[in-house]
Amino acid sequence: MSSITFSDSRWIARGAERASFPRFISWLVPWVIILAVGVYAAGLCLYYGLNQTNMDNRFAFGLWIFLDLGIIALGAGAFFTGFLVYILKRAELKPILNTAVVVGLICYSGAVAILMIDVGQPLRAWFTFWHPNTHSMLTEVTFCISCYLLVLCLEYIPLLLRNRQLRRLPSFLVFEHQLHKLVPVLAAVGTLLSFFHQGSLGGLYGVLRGRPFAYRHGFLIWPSTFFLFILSAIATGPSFLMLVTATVEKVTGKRLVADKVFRRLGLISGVLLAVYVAAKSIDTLIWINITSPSVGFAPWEYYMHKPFGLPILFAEIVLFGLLPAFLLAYRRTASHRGVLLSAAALACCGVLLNRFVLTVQTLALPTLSFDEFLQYTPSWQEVASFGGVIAYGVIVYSLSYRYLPLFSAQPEGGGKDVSGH
Amino acid sequence: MKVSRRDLLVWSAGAAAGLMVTPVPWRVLDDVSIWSQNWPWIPQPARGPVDVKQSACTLCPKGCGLRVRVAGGFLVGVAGVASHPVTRGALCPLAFGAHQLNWHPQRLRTVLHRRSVSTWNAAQMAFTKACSEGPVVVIDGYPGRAASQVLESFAKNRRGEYRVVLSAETRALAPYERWTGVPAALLGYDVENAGTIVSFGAPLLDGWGAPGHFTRLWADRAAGMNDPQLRLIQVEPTLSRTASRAWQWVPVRNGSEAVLAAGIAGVLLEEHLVSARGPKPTLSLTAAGEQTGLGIDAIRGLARTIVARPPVVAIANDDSPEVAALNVVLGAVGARGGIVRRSRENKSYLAADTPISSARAVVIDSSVPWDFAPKTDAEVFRFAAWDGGSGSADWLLPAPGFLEEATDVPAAPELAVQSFALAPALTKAQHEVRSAALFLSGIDSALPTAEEIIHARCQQIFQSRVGMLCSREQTPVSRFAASQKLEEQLWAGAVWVGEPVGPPNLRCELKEWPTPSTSTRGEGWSSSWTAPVLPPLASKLVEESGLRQRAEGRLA
Amino acid sequence: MRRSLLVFGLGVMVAMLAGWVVFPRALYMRKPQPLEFRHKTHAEKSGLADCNECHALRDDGTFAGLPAMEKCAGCHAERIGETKAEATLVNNYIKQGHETPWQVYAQQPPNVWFSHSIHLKRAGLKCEDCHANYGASDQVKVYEVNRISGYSRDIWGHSISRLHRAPHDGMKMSDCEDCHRQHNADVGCLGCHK
Amino acid sequence: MSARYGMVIDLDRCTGCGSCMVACAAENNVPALPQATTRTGLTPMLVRRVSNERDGAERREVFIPILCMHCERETPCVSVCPQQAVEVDKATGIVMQMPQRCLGCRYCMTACAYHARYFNWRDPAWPAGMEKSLNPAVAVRMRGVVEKCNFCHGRLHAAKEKAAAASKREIDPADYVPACVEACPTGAIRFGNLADTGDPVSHEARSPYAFRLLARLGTEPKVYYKSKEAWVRQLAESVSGRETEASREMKHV
Repeated sequence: MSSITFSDSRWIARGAERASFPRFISWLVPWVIILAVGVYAAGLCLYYGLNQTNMDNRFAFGLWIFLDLGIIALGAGAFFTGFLVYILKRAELKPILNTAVVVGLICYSGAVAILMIDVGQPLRAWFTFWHPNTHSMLTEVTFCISCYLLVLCLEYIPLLLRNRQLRRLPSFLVFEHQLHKLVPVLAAVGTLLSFFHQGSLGGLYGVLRGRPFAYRHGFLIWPSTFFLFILSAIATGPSFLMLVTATVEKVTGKRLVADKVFRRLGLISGVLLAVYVAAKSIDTLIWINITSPSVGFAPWEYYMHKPFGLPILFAEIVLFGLLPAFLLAYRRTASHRGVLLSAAALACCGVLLNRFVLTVQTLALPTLSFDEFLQYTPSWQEVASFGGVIAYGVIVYSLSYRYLPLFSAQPEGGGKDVSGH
Repeated sequence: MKVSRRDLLVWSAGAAAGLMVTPVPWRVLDDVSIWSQNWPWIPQPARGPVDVKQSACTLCPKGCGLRVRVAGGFLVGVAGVASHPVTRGALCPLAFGAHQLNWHPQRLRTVLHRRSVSTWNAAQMAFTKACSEGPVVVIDGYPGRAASQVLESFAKNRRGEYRVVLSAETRALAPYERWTGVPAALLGYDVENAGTIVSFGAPLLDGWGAPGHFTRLWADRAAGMNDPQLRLIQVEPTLSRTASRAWQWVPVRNGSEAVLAAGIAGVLLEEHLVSARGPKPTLSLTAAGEQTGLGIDAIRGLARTIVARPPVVAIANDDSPEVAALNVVLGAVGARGGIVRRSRENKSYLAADTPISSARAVVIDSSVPWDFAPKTDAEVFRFAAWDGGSGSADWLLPAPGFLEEATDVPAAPELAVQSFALAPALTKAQHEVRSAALFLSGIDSALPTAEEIIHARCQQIFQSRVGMLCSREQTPVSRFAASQKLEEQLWAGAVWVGEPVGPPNLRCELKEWPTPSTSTRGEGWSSSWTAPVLPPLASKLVEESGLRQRAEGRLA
Repeated sequence: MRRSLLVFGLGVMVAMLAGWVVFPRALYMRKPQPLEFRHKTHAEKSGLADCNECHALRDDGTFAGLPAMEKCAGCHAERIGETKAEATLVNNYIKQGHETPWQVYAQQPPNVWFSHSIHLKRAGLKCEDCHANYGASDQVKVYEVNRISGYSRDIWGHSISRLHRAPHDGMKMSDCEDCHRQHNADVGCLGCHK
Repeated sequence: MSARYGMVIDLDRCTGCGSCMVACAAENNVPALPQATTRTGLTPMLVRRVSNERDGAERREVFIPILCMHCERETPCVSVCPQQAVEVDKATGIVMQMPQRCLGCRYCMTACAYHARYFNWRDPAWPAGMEKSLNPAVAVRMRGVVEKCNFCHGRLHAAKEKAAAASKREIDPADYVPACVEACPTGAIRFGNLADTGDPVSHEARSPYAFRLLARLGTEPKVYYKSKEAWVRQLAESVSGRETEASREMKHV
């Protein structure tokens, strides 16, 4: 054990070359600090209550809910890649599968952590499981997210067990192989769960009859936002994976994934994004012309308050929708790595903007004719815990990258055989 | 045999698995959330029976009827008395939080001498000493009570002065005292019979007179009606609560209310819109139209509207001779629906804000508005239940708080008839308190006690055989067999209401129009009644809703 | 492999022991009652057989709960009998004018509103239906308080698993609900919560 | 048998004194915290001051008491609560908020169009000794839960108990009057059973001058307002439904 303090080479996959241990530590330090501050801020909120935030009775949801919706949308790459690889048998995407799992795990665990701070009475949060209200979208979200988090852990374990040291324990190896047989099943289950909670996260707002800006008619029991959220999530998930991988490549200065994988991801992302934009546009038209007027709200009302003017709607649909969709799908543009990545970035911004609008603008807008338009700026505690989650993500990913064979396609020591195929 | 690390791992795995099928995790989870529902640091109300008792509010000189919930000797809720002949179940917003006032952080709990802790004995000695050196001035904020009589006779016995801080409503009646000779404290407005009320800045719907007296009248006869039986015209520079709800709002330039009164009077006389002969204002109509910013036609129109529905009465916010003169022109003085005399007795008061000369001691009763500070070099003994912070008194003496002492309740300042009620004490102070009256009778044993005086009042009412005793049902005083019964019913919350004084009610002599008055409230303290502190729940009206603003001891 | 199974099983055993035997004892703290009180004696000797004699309803329908001191003083103004409890009652409480600080077994938390009048007069329940036949007991039973939640043990009931409980064992919300469901008397949350 | 309690608030009679707000807070043991602001305060009953946006003698103002509207149909806050801390009581139609069940996710607050729900941002506290003045009929809530108007359920309890003590099935309507109704000095707030056509309140609710805020959302609120002034009745609509400077200029855009 003590050897770790000098070098952790025993833990790194054979042959895979990694930065020196001190260098790695120096990379971690700033993130650890951010995480520490975040944990402190979260502690304040848990100990003194939510008066530590700048939320109020009108702005009952704030930065944190936006964060939850955002990272869960971006984490969608996890289940979607699993779905593509194991259900649709797209073997070429295998290389990024592990990354997908880690990213997914990070996003979902981060989201759940933030949710636990965000509720006023975390000690009673389990009531949702004991006295669930089956009509509530939030119940659906809670159940699915917690189950899916479990699935992700199960998917993460075999990866974890492939660490060089852990593999030394024979029973673990057995366990890992058993688990690995499970993975396709897990992927299937994960897909199902994810479809539902991505959707119900959208439903969360679509059902708000009292907030005509968010309220949508729907099919069956689900408002249209339910389906829009699924679409936008699976459309941007791959893009986010691309970004993550690219960033890792930048940081480590290594080629980890072949360009064709990138282009494939881009294509998927682009096509889906196009579909999403189409759906979103139709939905918007229906909402402007039917849904909103039917409850007595003329659509122009929503856009008469700066900064939430029509440009935002435009940006959402064209700048962050149509444009990246084209760039990602069109082979000429997609063949440029730079273009591809910036398009992916645009797509991710798009989904974030969409979540932002739905969480913040919905609450900022007046409903009663004598309400005022409200604004809210998060307190440092909110921002810090937000940063904490990001830092947590970076740290977990860095550790995983260093000690686990994330990119089985890598020409790294035993990469192939480790993957068990 | 040797235990390996692996064994430990397996063992704890087993233990963990086993624990899951024991109550431990589940009971802990359950009990912890139950704990979060009963956090020990969250105060919870006491268990036990709740009694409902009747009393009267003594926070200000309006004396609204109270229905108070009492649990374990503590006040736990306040409501109005629907059967109350004057307030008819209404209270001011502050009263609904008054039961918490006795626990207010600013509650005065010990005797303070120049802001440092002292004792009652020290205060008593200091006061006797000061009295021996020279005359004493006793200042009362709530005249007409039994306690007031104790204060007054003490001052008389010492050849001192008994002075009174009159409420804004009473001060607005001061001009008529000058012209009729009847004390302002015995005058009132016969609003019940008015057809049109022109308010010159008086907050008729916002704390003027007894809450619920005028507001309820307005709600029943004026609210929301296109052609109401009672026309409320509000003359005020800003859109106050009253102005916003009035039948008509007349936005005049700041401070030009008196001018408008003159202007209207001018039109009335010039166009012979009134039968009564009154003094002609010196001011020209053009000048009035200019200074008020309304213009001539508006004033003419206003004058015609006013007389369209008699009887008419003008109500000023404070001592304003012009508005009073307008009433003379309108013939509202001593007339039905106008300014009437409440009682035949004749009792006038020395206003508190005339400078005090050559007194050695000044006693200020706890009923005196906190922001009243007499200009004097005498030693000031200020009684107060709550410490309003600033204030120049040498001695601060803790007085009984809300419903901590029994007292009687005379008529509210604006009433057209006499009324009398009793306010029993419903709770005990948690520290040693003394009212000014008790303190003084401790020094001058010859003084009558408040109990004796109240007893005498009841006797007097019983013997007069005048008026009604109003509780759930109304009983003429003449029906009572014994004064005892009457007094019992009064202690139980019944209210005695007298009869209107028949004509000739008032005779008013006014030859020429009063010379334009400068602002009448010069003494540097606010005109309306102010409490030293507001109930904590007032924050609902101010900080938590923005409905009103805080202005020391008052709601603006 | 067999060895690990053995070790695993050992772990399970220990956990079971801790969870089912040690934990229930550790969870509750015993609090002594201030006095030795015999319902039986009062019922038989003093003709207070009817619960209402001491645990009465007030005129407004509210339940008085444990009798106030003056009720006891009615008979115990001076010592009757020679027991130590008698002495403490008379000297420490009645003479001093203090209420006896009883620990109330069936005490519900402040957020619960329970109307005895409704259950007695409208639903026609008997005291024993909820409080068992405690009125006939011959001594005060030990009062146990939950260290975490601060509730009396009678609320959860004495069976830690709540699986096969004696009748009247437990006064949790779920117990109220069961009874209400059986008599389809659904009252909603604020029907019973303050 | 099953009542539908509701209110009719005559805005023409309201002088905006705020007695209802204080009486409500006192009845329901709502704390007055020094740190509370207009955005973080607890005002289950809230009087808002609204003008017709005109100037000079033209200007009119009205005071609008806002409380939980106890929506009857598709009650937004009920369907969203993940753990059944909110429910519409079958017997009374009251929308009940259950603080001890609430986990403080505040989803119901985002669902309410009237902003009539309030979150306990901090633990309630009173100056030393003042806890003795709390109303025994209502439990104090703790930090981290949502609360709102329950139509003074403490008073409903008392009424039920009184009825039971007299072995009566139905409560006497005179025994069940919410604090704000009792407190209103002008009798502007009327409370009654909308399901009972004989009840004066249900009669008033059907008056041509009666209206409900944002009725077009289709949630059937049970709190009605009443005014003879047209511009006041227009306030019921959303901004676009109401003729204001803002709306006029926006329509030109």
